[in-house]
Amino acid sequence: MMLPNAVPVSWYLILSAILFSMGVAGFLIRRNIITVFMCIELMLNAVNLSFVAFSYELKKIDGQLFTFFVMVVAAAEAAVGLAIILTVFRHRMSLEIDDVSSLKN
Amino acid sequence: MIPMPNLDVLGFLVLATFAVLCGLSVILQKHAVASALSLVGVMGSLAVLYLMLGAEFLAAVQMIVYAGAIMVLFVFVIMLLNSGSERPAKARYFAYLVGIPSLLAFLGVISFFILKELPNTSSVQFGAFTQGGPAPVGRLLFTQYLLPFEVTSLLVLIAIIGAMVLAKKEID
Amino acid sequence: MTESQSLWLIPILPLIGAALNGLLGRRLPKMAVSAIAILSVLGSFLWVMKCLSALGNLDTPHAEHYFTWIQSGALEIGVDFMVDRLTRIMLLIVTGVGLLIHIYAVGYMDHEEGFSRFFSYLNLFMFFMLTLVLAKNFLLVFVGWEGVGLASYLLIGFYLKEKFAGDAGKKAFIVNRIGDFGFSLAMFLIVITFGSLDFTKVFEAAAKMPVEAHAGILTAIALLLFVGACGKSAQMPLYVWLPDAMAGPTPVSALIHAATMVTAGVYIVARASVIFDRAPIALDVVSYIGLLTAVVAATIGVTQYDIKKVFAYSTVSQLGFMFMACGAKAYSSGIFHVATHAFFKAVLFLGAGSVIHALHGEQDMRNMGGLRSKIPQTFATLCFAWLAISGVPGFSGALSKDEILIAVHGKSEWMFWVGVVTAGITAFYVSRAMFMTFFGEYRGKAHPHESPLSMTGPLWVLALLSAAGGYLMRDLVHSIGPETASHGDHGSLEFIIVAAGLLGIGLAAFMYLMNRGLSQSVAKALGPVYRLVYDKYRVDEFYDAALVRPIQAGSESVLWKGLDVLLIDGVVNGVGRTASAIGGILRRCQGGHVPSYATWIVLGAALVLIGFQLVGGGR
Amino acid sequence: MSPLNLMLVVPLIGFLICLLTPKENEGLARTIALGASLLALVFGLGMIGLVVAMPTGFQYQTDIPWISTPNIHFHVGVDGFSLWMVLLTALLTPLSILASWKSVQHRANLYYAFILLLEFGVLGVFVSLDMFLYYVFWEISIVPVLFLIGMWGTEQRSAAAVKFFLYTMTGSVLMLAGIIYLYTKTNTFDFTQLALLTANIPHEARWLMFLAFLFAFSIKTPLFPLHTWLPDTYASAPTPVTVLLAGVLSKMGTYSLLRFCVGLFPNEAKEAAPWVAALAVISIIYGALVAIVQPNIKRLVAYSSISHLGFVVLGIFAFNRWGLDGAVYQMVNHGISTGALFLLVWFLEDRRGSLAIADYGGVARVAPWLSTAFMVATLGSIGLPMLGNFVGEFLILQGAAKASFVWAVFASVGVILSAVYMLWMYQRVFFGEIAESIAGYMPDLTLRETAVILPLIVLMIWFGISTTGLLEPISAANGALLNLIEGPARVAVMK
Amino acid sequence: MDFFLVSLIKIVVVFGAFMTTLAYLQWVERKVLAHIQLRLGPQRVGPHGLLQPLADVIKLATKEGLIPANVNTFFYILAPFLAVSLALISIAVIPFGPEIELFGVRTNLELTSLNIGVLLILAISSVGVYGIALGGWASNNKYSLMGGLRSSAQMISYELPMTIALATPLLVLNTLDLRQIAERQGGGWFWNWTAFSYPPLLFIAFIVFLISAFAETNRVPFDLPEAENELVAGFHTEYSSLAFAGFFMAEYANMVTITCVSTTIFLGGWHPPFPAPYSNFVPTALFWFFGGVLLFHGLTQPARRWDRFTFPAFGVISLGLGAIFLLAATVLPIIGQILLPVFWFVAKVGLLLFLFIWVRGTLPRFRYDQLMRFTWTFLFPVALGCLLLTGLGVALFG
Repeated sequence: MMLPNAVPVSWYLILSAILFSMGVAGFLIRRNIITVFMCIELMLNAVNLSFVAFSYELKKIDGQLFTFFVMVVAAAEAAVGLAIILTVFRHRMSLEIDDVSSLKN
Repeated sequence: MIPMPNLDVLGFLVLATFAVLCGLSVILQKHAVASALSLVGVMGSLAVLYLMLGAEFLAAVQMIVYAGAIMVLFVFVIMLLNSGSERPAKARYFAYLVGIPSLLAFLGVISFFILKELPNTSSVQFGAFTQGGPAPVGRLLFTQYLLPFEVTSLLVLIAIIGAMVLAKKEID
Repeated sequence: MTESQSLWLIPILPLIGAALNGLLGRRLPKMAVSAIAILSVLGSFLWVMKCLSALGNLDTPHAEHYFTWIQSGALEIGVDFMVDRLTRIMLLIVTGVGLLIHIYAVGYMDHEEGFSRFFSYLNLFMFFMLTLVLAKNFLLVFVGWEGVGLASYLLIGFYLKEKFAGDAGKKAFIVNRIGDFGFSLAMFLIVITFGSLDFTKVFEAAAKMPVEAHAGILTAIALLLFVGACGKSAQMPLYVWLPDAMAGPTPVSALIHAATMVTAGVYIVARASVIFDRAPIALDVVSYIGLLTAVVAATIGVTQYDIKKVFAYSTVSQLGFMFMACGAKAYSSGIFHVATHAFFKAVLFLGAGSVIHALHGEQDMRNMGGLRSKIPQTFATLCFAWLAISGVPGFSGALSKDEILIAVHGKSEWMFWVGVVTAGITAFYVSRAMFMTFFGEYRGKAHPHESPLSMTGPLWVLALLSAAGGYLMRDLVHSIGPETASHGDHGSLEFIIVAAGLLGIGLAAFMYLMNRGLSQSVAKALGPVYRLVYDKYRVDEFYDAALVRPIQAGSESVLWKGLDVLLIDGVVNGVGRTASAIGGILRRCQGGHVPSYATWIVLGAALVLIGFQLVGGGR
Repeated sequence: MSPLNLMLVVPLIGFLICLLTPKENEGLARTIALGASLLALVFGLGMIGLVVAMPTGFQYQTDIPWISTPNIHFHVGVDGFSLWMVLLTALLTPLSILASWKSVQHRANLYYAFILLLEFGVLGVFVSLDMFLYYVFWEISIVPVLFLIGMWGTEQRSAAAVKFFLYTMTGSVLMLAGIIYLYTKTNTFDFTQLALLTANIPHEARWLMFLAFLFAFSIKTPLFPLHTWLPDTYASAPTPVTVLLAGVLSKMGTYSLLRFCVGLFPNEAKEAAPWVAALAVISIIYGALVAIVQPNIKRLVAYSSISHLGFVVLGIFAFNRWGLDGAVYQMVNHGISTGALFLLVWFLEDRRGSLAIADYGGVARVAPWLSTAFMVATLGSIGLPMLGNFVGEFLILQGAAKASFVWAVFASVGVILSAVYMLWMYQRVFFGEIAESIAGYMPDLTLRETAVILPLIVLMIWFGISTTGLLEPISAANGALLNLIEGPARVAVMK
Repeated sequence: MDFFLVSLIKIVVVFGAFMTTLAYLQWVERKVLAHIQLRLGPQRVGPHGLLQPLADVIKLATKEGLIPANVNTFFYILAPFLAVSLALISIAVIPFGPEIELFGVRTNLELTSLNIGVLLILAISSVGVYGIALGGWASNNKYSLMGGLRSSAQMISYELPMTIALATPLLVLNTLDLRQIAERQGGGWFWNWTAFSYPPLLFIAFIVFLISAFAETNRVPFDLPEAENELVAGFHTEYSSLAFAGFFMAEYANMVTITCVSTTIFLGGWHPPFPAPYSNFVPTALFWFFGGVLLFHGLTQPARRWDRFTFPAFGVISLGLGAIFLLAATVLPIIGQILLPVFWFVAKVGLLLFLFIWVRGTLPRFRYDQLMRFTWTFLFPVALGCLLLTGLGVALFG
């Protein structure tokens, strides 16, 4: 197997894109609210990776700080989101995203 | 003599493969706990990738906050609700027929973009970039990014209160 | 410039009285209330006397400036008072007659609910009326002008529980407002033309302008002022409120709707004589309207049975005479008639009030009769006024009426003759009222009793004045204005006028003393004409049908429910409905399913990226 | 801090405190609200001296950069025009709070908090000298009204609230567009600079901005075809809030018309004047005619407001000293007289629980002082001399007559009609037989109510007789405006 | 190649020592508990039951690994592995002694030197919950599930005061590198240790850390996840055989790790409590003292028959150890540089471990709500207060 001598940053970016797309795909096809939520986290992680990769590329740590903020906000989001899911579950006894469609009307 | 594989390359490939596999597992596993653990796997491999990219502090934070707090919360909630596997899906033609192809197109185009627009990115070597330690990050955080930092703390506070209010059982 | 006379005290004293009675009156005894009311007007009267004596013969007007009221740009309007010879007459009439009527009212209102409120309003009226006559600019006149309207509104509607009284008050105010509309437009034109509202400045400037042969700015001002005068002085076509205004207590009718307020129109025409003189077309209009009003009101007066209505139409008619005088440029004659009319009409109303008082509120003359012996003092005083209004020589009414008709003769022959006939009719219907009330036998049920001294006293004073007042005031009045033809020899004309009056009395005596049934048969013979006149020419009904109802119905069904609710709200809601209809179509894309939204987002993102690439990507 | 800033801050702090008070304890919230609003009034009164001495320029200015890109400042100040609007707001708010004293039980702390927020927003609108800041305050003032109507309103409150909101938002969106457009052309939001800079904007752009502003303010005022939100809103809002709506919020429209439409685009305003004046005249007559047939006291007064505000607009677009002076003077006095009227209507409503004229009758004999106060307010509203409105109406009509006599003629018809509807209503409510339903339920004014209504009546009489104290600074400010419009400074820039 | 070789040696040594420690820690615990309860504890296998751990291992390894019906097999098996491997990772960054030079190779007495060691430990400890939670959930047993839930909630909750208490000394030490942390506390008396600087702030932080550590390791009085009278055995109810051993080991490994961390961060790491020349002889003195006591005791007052032989044997070993340390302190510095720091380190860790056991023998268990209230309303604020005050102190005097 021929391995390259070094990994360019763009590979990291592509990895990020792949992970992001997988997150989106999960969002599209999954039906459990919690899983869908986790897919969002996956997307955030993918984006974080690209931030860090760019930080490396540019040799500036601002990108890492953005990642840091993303993480903190994700934590907040998870807390609130899970609380909402709990409430939803309490009211509907279901975690199926198809059952939660009050927006329809 | 077997040529010593470049650890940077090998590490990346292994971790990337692991991350992608875990990612696939996240979206394909029937059970939420499996997805959650797979997600932890993604996060772990990403944490190591961060290390390779010189973001030590972030790697640790990734583990502490993401894997150690957020995902534990997820697992906790999944267990609390004790939800079983997903029901067999109703046919979601729209999402499958439109969404997935669009997504693939999106991925293709963006990869193309990355390769086309960034042809000469620097190669990643472990230890080549050392500004990701706690000290530089902290310094920047408390000087240039102080306001966002404080705002974020406020956001977190609000989120805590919001989560408590939401999750509290209605007394009456 | 003479020294200050503190003219402001004249209106302020009644205002203080009004405030005291209005704020505290309910807690004060009646004695104190009447004392406050009468003393304030008495003080005002005495102050007028003092000022007038100090001011001498007023060769130049005496003016006082107190403070700037409104200043905007070049327009400065002060609170300025002025006394000239015209004001002098008005002051005397207003305070003098006002004082007497206040005294009278103490007796008349003795048993009424709202005693203090009544005197508060009455004093308030005095304040505004005195402001009106003392004012040195149009806007201040307007203050008094609206103010007396307000007082009139309040007093007409004084009997709160009577719906009719409230209606009448409202009607008076609104009709007056139509007049005020003219007045205020006139003011705007004056400001635009002369840049000021001050009498001195305006009239000085106006005096320099030529007489307008065709309608011009002065004509417009004059006509608009006259519209105001019509409203206030109850001229055609705005006279309809005055008969209704009789719903108020009788002293009010006497003071406001006979002696003082209604003559404000004449006052303002006389005041603005400089302008009217230069607007002959306006003068003609004034004459015609005056004449028409005199005739119409007189004819209506003939048919009425309500004693106060008769006198009310008589007032309208007499006001018509005053305007005829003004139309003939005989302003001083008009004012002269204002003065004499104030006396005798006050007596008529107060006497009528005394009769009503005696009969416990009965106003229909068909239920009276033979009261001559039962309330002799009232009868006696009323006789003075009767003779005065009928134009019997020796009484003041004759003096002023003669002057007017002679002046009219100088303007137009046919108007003179119509005027004479009207004077005859006047004599006729007043006599009719007298005969129906005091002669014959009593037809009512109540037990008449003579009124107290507080009522008869003022009656006697006014009765004497209606006899002699004309002679006392003739010179004062004639000092006002330009010399009129009245001083010439008009023996034959005077004879005709007196004869007409006597003829009227005689005819009335014939119909109501000698042949009782004759009036009925005449009425029957005239048939529909009589009905028409009896119904006051159905003017009220006409207004109701032509103005009030269309406006109401139009406002309600066309403007409000049609335009507002249907059209504008319809358009607004239609926009809303259109939006929601479009939304309804777009809604199909919004299944409420999060994944489908996500699909849209992904599709969009892919399309954007691809488009970006196609367009040229990045660089 | 200047008194102006303090005045702005006090209601805001009061708002926050009120929000935090427990909702069971309505006494605490209302005391705080009353205290805060009175404090604001005190600060407002403290500014009179300096502003009256120098009415033409902006006093008590504060100019702090807020957002750097785009260049938005916290720039506030008062001149001889806005001061009176500010004081009117500061006066009516405590009265409104005092009027709702015992009647608001449900979520009282929120109620009072919203009233204070409303005061904050309105004050901000009147003192902002930065267009963007002005817009922000404008929006702030809308939100509490929405809630006040939606939560404590009467008949069909949510529909009315939505209607109000949609109308006003339509206007403010256009306004925002205008403001942004203005910024793109001049690169500043600062009013004091804009007044000179607008002359450099291309003609068509100026027209567009002018129309956007005109439309927004016409809705707020409101002017004839855009007025239908007003009766619904006024009728549905809790009456003490209606006091503020009619007394103060409508002034936001007229104030802005004068300050921004005319102040920034004088040429366009002049060209458009006949059309706007025509609409104003239609408003006057239309409002009056519809008021005549209203069966509901509040709606009647609401329509009368349309009519009266038509006068103000007419005065503004008469484009001369008299008209402008009268318009501003009328704004103040209309605030007072309409405020007084709605307060009195509220007292009636509070007793009888109804607003239908037919439910009343003979009140004058049961409650003489209430009737007297109502009479004074009524007379003020119909423009009786010696009460404040007369002076304003007179000057407006005088100005209108100078601009075009026909306007004055038609507008004067409105004066007649005002007497018709007001007196008719007064007569039906206060005269006649005592309606059975009110015989036992109509106590006379209480001490608190007297304290609410007396200041307004005193002010009505005061401004009717002693006008110079108020009129001189207004006139001076308007003179400055007219100078700015026609004077050398602008002409120089235009070259 | 040196690097790899040295690392390999270190891994073998450390891993061996660590595993032995774990095995014997359990023996020690049983012994100590027994004596606290006036029993003798394991006695049968080997002298004083010294071979008991070996017997246990053999027993557990030969037992049948039961997998209950309807469980998620993958996770069921994954859970103990996860638990134990995560518990073992942390030890890699703990420094046992200073940098030494042996046979010309300079190396640190630790497996790996990481400049963010503290963060790594935090990271590992924060994911440590997965093993238990997963095991509880995968067992398909409601007791297990309850145990797993409790444990995740408890560990998330106590992680906060623990992290904050851990951050407090970092303010003073100004580094995240565990080696530097240890080095900066040395060279003097014990009051140079972090636990004793800024008195009493950091001592409070130390106590808070210890309490949280108890909770983090699910030890009494915080052993709610395995509370036997409520949940049978909590999350490992269904486990047996090696899987059970995994959980068991994980618990003790965590204990050791966390005591190592506290020693390093709060108690000066490998540094003796007073300066070097004298402290070098302390181990010898101690060993000789204990050796003497054992000898004397075993010979004169043997409690049982075998004690006559075993106690003197232990005494001789102890005397020998003392001699080795004497040699190391005097003539063989090449050994001394390793042995002496390790001795102090192990001594401190041992004391702390003894504390763990002691507490287990003494305190009753919390109720669940008390547990939660305790951390959120007491521990967390106290830790926060310590952090803030220390920060203030550092800002003012540091």
